[in-house]
Amino acid sequence: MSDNLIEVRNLVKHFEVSNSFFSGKKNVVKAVDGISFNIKPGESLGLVGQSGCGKTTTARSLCLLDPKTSGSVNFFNPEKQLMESIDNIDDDSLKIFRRNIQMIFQDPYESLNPRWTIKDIIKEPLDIHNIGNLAEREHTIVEILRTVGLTPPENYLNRYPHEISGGQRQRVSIARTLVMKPKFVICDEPTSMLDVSIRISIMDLMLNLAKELDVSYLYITHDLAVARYMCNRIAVMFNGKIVEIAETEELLQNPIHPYTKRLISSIPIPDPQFVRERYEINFEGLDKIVRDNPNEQMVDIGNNHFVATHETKEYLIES
Amino acid sequence: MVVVFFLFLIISYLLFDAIPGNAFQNLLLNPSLPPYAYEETIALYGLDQPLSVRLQKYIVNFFKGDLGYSYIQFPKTAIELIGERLPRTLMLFSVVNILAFYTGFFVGKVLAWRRGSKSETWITITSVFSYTVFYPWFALLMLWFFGLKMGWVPIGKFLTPNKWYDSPFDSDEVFLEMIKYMVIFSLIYFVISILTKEIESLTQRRNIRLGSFFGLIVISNFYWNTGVLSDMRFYAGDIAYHTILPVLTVTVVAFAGTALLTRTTMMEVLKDDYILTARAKGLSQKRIRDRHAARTALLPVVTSFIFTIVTIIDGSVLTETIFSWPGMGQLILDSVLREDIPVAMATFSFIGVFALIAHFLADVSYAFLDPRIRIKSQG
Amino acid sequence: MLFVVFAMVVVACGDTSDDAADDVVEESSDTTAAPATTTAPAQEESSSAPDGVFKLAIFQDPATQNLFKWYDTDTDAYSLYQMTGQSVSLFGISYPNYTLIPSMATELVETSTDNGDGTFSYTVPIVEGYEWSDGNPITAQDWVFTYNTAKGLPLLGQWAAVWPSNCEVECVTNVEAIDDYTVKISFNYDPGLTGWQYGAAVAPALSKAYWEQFATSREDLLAVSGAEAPVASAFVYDKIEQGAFYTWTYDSDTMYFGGETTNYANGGVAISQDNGVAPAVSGEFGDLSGESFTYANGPFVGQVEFSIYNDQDSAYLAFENGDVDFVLNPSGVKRATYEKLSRIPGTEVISNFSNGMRYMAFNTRVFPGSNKAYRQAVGCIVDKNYVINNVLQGVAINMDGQMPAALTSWVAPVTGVLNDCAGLSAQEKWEKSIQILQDAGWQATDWGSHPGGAERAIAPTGLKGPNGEAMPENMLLYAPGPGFDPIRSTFSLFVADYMQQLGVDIVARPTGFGVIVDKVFTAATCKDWHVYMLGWGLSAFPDHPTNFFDGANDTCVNEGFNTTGYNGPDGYKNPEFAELVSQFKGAKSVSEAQALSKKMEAILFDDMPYLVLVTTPILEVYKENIEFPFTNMLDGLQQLSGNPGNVKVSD
Amino acid sequence: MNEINEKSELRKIRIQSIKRNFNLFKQSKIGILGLVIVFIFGFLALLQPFLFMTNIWDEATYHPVVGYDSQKILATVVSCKDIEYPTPEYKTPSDCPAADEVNIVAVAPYNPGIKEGDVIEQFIQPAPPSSKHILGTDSLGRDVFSQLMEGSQVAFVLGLLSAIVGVGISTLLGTIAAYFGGTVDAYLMRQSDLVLMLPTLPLLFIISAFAELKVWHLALVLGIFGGLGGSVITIKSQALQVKVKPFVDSARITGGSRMKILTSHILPNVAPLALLYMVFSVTGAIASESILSFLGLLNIDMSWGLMISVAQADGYINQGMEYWWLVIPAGLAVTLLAGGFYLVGRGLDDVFNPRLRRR
Amino acid sequence: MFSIQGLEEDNMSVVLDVKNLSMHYETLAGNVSAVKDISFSINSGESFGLVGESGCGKTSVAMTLLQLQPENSVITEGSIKLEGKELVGLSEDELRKVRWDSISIVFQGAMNAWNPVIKIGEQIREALREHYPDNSKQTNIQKIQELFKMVGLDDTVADRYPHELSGGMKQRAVIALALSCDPKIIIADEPTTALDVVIQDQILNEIKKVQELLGLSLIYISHDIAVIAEMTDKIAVMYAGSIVEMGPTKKIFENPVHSYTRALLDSTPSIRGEKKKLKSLDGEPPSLINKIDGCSFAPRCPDKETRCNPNEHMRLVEIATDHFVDICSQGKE
Repeated sequence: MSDNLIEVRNLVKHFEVSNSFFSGKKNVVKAVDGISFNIKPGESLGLVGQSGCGKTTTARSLCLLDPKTSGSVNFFNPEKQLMESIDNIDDDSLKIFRRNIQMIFQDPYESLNPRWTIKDIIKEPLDIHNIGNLAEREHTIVEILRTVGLTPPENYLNRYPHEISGGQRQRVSIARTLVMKPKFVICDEPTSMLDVSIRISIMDLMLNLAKELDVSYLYITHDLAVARYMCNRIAVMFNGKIVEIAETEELLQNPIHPYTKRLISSIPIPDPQFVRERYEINFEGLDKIVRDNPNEQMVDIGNNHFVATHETKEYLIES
Repeated sequence: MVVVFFLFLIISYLLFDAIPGNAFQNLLLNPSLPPYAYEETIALYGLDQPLSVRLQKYIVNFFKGDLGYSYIQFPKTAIELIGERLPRTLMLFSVVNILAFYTGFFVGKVLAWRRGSKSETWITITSVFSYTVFYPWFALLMLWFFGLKMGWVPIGKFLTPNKWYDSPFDSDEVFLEMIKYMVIFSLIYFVISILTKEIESLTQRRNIRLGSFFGLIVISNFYWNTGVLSDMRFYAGDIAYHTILPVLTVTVVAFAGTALLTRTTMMEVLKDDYILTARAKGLSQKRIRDRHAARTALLPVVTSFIFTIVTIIDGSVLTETIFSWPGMGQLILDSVLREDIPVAMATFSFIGVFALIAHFLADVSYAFLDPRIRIKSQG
Repeated sequence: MLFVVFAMVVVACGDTSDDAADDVVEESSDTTAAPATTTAPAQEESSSAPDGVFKLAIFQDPATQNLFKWYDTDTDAYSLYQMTGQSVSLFGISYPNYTLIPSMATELVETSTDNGDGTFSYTVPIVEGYEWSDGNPITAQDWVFTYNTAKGLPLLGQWAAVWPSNCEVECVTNVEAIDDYTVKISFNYDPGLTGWQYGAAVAPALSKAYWEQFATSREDLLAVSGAEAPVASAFVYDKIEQGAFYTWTYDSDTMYFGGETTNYANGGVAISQDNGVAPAVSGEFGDLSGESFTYANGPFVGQVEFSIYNDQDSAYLAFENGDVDFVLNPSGVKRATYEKLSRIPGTEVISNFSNGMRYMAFNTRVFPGSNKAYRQAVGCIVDKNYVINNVLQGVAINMDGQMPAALTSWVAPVTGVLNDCAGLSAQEKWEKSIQILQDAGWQATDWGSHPGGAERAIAPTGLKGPNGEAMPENMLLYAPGPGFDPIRSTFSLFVADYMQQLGVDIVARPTGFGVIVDKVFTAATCKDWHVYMLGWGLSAFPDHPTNFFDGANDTCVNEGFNTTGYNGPDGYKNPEFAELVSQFKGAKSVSEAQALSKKMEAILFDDMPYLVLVTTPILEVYKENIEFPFTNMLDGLQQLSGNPGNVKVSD
Repeated sequence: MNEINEKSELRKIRIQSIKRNFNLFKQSKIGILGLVIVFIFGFLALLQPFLFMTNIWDEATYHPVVGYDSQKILATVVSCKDIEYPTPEYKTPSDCPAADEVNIVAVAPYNPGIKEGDVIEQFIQPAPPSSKHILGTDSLGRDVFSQLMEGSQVAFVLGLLSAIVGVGISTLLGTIAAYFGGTVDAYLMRQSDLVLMLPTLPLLFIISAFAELKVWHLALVLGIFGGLGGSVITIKSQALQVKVKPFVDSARITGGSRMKILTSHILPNVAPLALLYMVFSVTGAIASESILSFLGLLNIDMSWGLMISVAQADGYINQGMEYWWLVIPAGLAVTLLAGGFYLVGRGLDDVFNPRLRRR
Repeated sequence: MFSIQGLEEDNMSVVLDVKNLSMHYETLAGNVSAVKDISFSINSGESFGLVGESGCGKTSVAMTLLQLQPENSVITEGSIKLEGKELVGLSEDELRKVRWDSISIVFQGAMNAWNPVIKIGEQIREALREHYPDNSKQTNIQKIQELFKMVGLDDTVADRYPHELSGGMKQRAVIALALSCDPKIIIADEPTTALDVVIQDQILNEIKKVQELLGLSLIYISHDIAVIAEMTDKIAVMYAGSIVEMGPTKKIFENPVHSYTRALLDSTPSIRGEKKKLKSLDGEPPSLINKIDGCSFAPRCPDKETRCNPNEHMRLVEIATDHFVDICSQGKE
């Protein structure tokens, strides 16, 4: 199994929400309810689902932004050449982990500190990890700006985020993310707030960089079309659980789980001639059955295609 | 909260204790008084004991409900003194605050609505200066101008002595009766407003409300003509006459805070999409302003207003002094300056409790006004 | 919403107020016409009760109407203003000339009896037939009761001064009634003017009949409101509206009604009173041969109204507006207001000297305050006249000795450095001061020089005391801030500057009044200060130097509990002076006391523990429709609480 | 070389951004008005030491506290009795005494034996405005204009110091509370509740009773109480908003230490609001000082409140407009400077708060 | 100026006719020309799509149609005729009568379209009251219930506050609100942008259903060409304030003529068909503050060399029946 870059087993994240204004009684919201997946080096996995299904929570738990409730996450420590758990990690390994995992956020307007220049923003990870001397850092920054297509870099170094456009900002975000050459990057809908014409260039950039720098992505999106463009494999998430996971084309051609089908059927097609098949499913019923079978296992139906096994046919409503 | 209050008590006591001198220092200034008289006096009041002992005793007694006797006005208790002063302060400042709130809210509303116009700029500047005006100076000028120069209003005090020579009532009774009346009146009007909420036609709704308001005024006329109130009416009128200038002065200063806050929140609200929706719906400007923008902007304004109510008593010190209106503010000032620790402590803890209640009220009113919180609280 | 309601109420009531006001006016005239119906059996003569209301403004809600309480811990002047009738005393003081006269005593008993056991007694006959307003006679029992109550409960505060009963020091050992109309008061020493005439003989006695029922404990006694207490004056309490106003109404049973008082220039007084209730009195006191002025005794008003204004400025605005006739202000009206009001039609103005002083005290316990030459040098260089006449122009009057100028017969001639330095130029004063220091053996590295004229002197450096004592650094001159008292504040700045020219490292530090008092009157900090400025209000009998400078009273020496008398903050000690003090206390006649006082003053002029600065005039204003029998007196009309008993009101 | 170039370029960028921001600020008329007011008083505050140092003003005459300028005239003593006006000499009661006359009641208490018709040497104190004293002198012969300038120094020192201290404290505590949350937050919030419970003005009375309270002591006290009170809550809520911004998350993922995140990410982004608060709290500090001085509770040498207090102590305040130079300039100064700061704050808020921006 | 031929012939069914509309915003930095010389018309029952990237002026067009543009905007020329009635220049009171009664709008971000402190039902009744002042309460409530049924909400929603509803429900309620006064035209301004795909699908469905049911005209504004493809009969592609191509949806998708239209189509990922390499467009949209001479798309045009005519002013020409294309991309021939 050590050919994986990251292994997630039964990741669970619960939130306590105080439900009453006066009493302070707390309710538990199971945002992520036991999900497992692996990512191999160079691979990108799409995590697809509706808003509120736990995609972002998964991402935040993975990169230690929020502590997970239970489950294990192992990552490949390139210096020790072995898989290491992120729990009880020692400081050195944590540093390596920090260096190798990064995240790109959705909103290009909020993800850069408005008070810092582009140079400072990109330099921050280098400063934190104390990589290279000052001149080297400078050099690295110029290089990475060029890599993400912000040329000439000198034009950007001393500018503030509000002085550049949304697409450029997202490029800066990518530059900041990649400046330490991480092995694994979590992308939380990085293009959903960009315009169509710019979106593709950012996605292309990310794809190219993945090849060039040998980066793996966990790509979070609700748009299967985007996921298809970006990912090798897609995991479909529903109410905190992964219900189906397969190679991209396999999943799109041969969806098994009703939720996957519903999801695919709702993607509009840029072709006025084409009339979509529409599915409607009983979300409440599906929700119930997912909740009632917390220990449901995924089964492999071949082609590296895993599906949650609960009996779901009855919740499918043909339309 | 109890812990906070407890700490509040301790801190206040320590502060009072740290003031140089004590309540009986004046005795030292009588050159023919033998020093033992002073020593005996402070010993009797326990002031010679170490601070820790006194503090402990005070706290224990406090939680037993015994706030102690006034040093200066011995043997009146601190609670008696507050009970005597409170209605007057309540009367004056409830009127001021309601008035200041409504004018402030209205002015703020108009300011935000007329954003960018010349009048907006000028009214804003005026409001800012009336907000920051050097209050005692301003109050004295008002007193001089309206009281002396124009002679429209009485100078100071809350009554005209010669009208009260034979009054069968204490002024406090009259104050209480007036407060009672105002509360009843507004409650009834409030209930009417709620009941008429369901009337679909807007003009009809307005007419009914207006009608019932005048109806209430007619009824109040009867009310003040019944039984003992018909005698009291005259005295209540005298007090009301004396409230005009202080109310006017404080309102001029106090409305601006609300106006400026309303202006800010309302400007924020005006950026919200539902204002656009409301315009798209074809609603009239006034209705959008009042029903949509102002209604939503009301939330933070009310909350902050409730917090400022706490400062009523606090801020009333100057007003009450200049307008010779002996209420809580003067009690605080006197007791602090003359180091009448039990009374000062009592007024401070009264304000503290009042602040706690206001915090609570602010939460409740926020929940009442903001359904987003209200539903949560029921759930 | 509520406001509208409120406005409507105002309007509604405004409509009806005219009728209602008429009603009240009628009612009130009824009440004033027959006030006695509730208080005493109606008497036909009372229908002749005078008309008119005398309206006074006071600045503070009286804390109590209970005189026992006032003497206990409430030292506030405003409270006393409206309680003066509650007590009687054996002797009284005749204003305006400050003469001692009998009050309840039939004669001025001025000789004591030696009882042989170390105690001395005065036996005083009391006028028979006078009654409290509740009809009970005023008898010797009232004195006995008052003294025993103060001693027995015990009452605190000022009772120790008016009826001293702590016999570890000088005290009144006993008050007994020989019969109903003779009271015998015994002391454990042979008291002079201080202890007797201006002490026990003017001490208050309250009605036993009324107060006895409450005198079970201090708490009970002080808890009594006092508004119902019988009085021995022309007025009884009528309406008390806490925080707003108090009224007195004419008491038909008044014991003072009509008659005449004649004050003679040489101090004699003739009084005749006969109101048909009390027995006729025709007293003649002292030497009655000089020039005289006579006034008729009141009361001439039916009602006295004390209105409470919490702010002086608004009180004077109300005065200007005609709401009140007289502002009862212990410090008088401010100068500018006085001048302004004087020009307003219908206003009368009066100015009098006040019985008080502002002074600067040296701490004579610590160097350099302990050095006489230093004090003298400071006294010499400070050009009070410049500060008073130029800077403070118009708000203060120079004062050198301890006695206010108005007490002419007490004022001692200025001697010592103050005399020597008077009228010198700034340069001469500086040179003289330096000379004083040099003569006393002070040393300096450089004595500096004076460039002459209005220039500042170049101060000496390295000043050292005669025994080589180093001058303390960073000394502070404590004085109230300009917001509390501009006079002292200004003086402190100038005095500090003069002292700096003498090479003293001192700055004026504006300090809270309470802070100064706390610092200089507390034994623990008695050596922590160098100079301060405060003021004294003085009593009718000018015995204050004995209190101020009696070395035996030093807080420091006795470390706290001081049983002998006043805590002298200055720490001044001089055996010669102490001897004079004890003689003064035993002095039985005014002339003897005055002679001693002048001797004491001479010592003080030389020793200079205090640098007396100024006194201020008391300015007062009243409405023209008010007529006072006399307005010329020390401390002004406020001394007599506005003299409501003799005031006339016309329309 | 490169370093220097970059620095100068950075500076240029800063200057540009300041310019741009100022251009934006210029939009707000009220903000500009406020700024003008603040600058005028700032100028006054600086002008006075300049005048003294260059000896244009002589300290003995113009010093705001111990300066003294005796202006004497020879005046005839007259009696301004309440007689029927107009009289041949005077039209209205306020014309008596005329410029070269003095009312006998004003001088008699200090000059026993004075008679009508005497000619005496009279000091004019307070003297009305003249070319020498453009705002006249006060009752102690001190130059009012100089006092006004001294007062603006006091107001600036007090206002700015207390604002800086207060906002410094509340920013620090607010961000700490927001960032650490949990017990730290709970403690800090209770603490600010506690401070909010203390009534401001009476508290200041108490504090002013302590020994030797100088202006900067008062500034510290006002700052500390202001800083511990309500603004902590506001700053905290702002910091909470910043805390959840993705760039903070980025820094955390990268492994930035708490201290670093707090100081380099959260604080700078809370700073604009803090600055705004600072401008507003200057207003409160100036008002507090003036009220304390006015009530005579503060023992300092000079301030605007004290100027009015002294005018009041001598009875000039309730004289309407007759002695306006003693009452109006100082009272207006307090109002204007406090209002000026407030207007600047409002202007900043209007222009830089995106929720309020008009365009 | 010129007018669009061919549409004027069947004037009877034209509900909305916009001619040569230009407007700009006055800002500190200068005037922002948000809409430049735009003309289009909509027939009754027709659905018209307005597609373009953010900042291209689509929303400004929508706002101008209702005369809801912000204070600092100025309509420099052009006319908007609603059933022959000119809207430009009407007073606020006259406009109030037109709004909602004739044209209603579904805004972007349904989350914010509701006043958070007023109940949903009350907010709809408010519009009814304004336009049908004589209705009884009962009538209004009934009407609301009908509307709710139509958009698939139950009656209880009327008594709830906005925050108690999910995003999808709120958007449905917004549609009900838009329908409440029986308008002729509904403008849907990116009604599904903030929603995820499944909800978007449902809402699109709902809008389509209602439009067909009531025979309304629909102006659908979106940046998502895929959604537009599904929703509309006719589209106009906007770039930098101008329409660059306009025509029946099918025609344009079959035969996109303008380079920008093609770029848009090429950059839209799809789950159908071959996974192909998408083409991106270099550069950023031009700032509208500066006056642009010639073709504003020229700097980004991928076919600059071959087809573009960069010096030509942008204006539409009809290249086939009902198919209008910006003249700049007509090549150099």
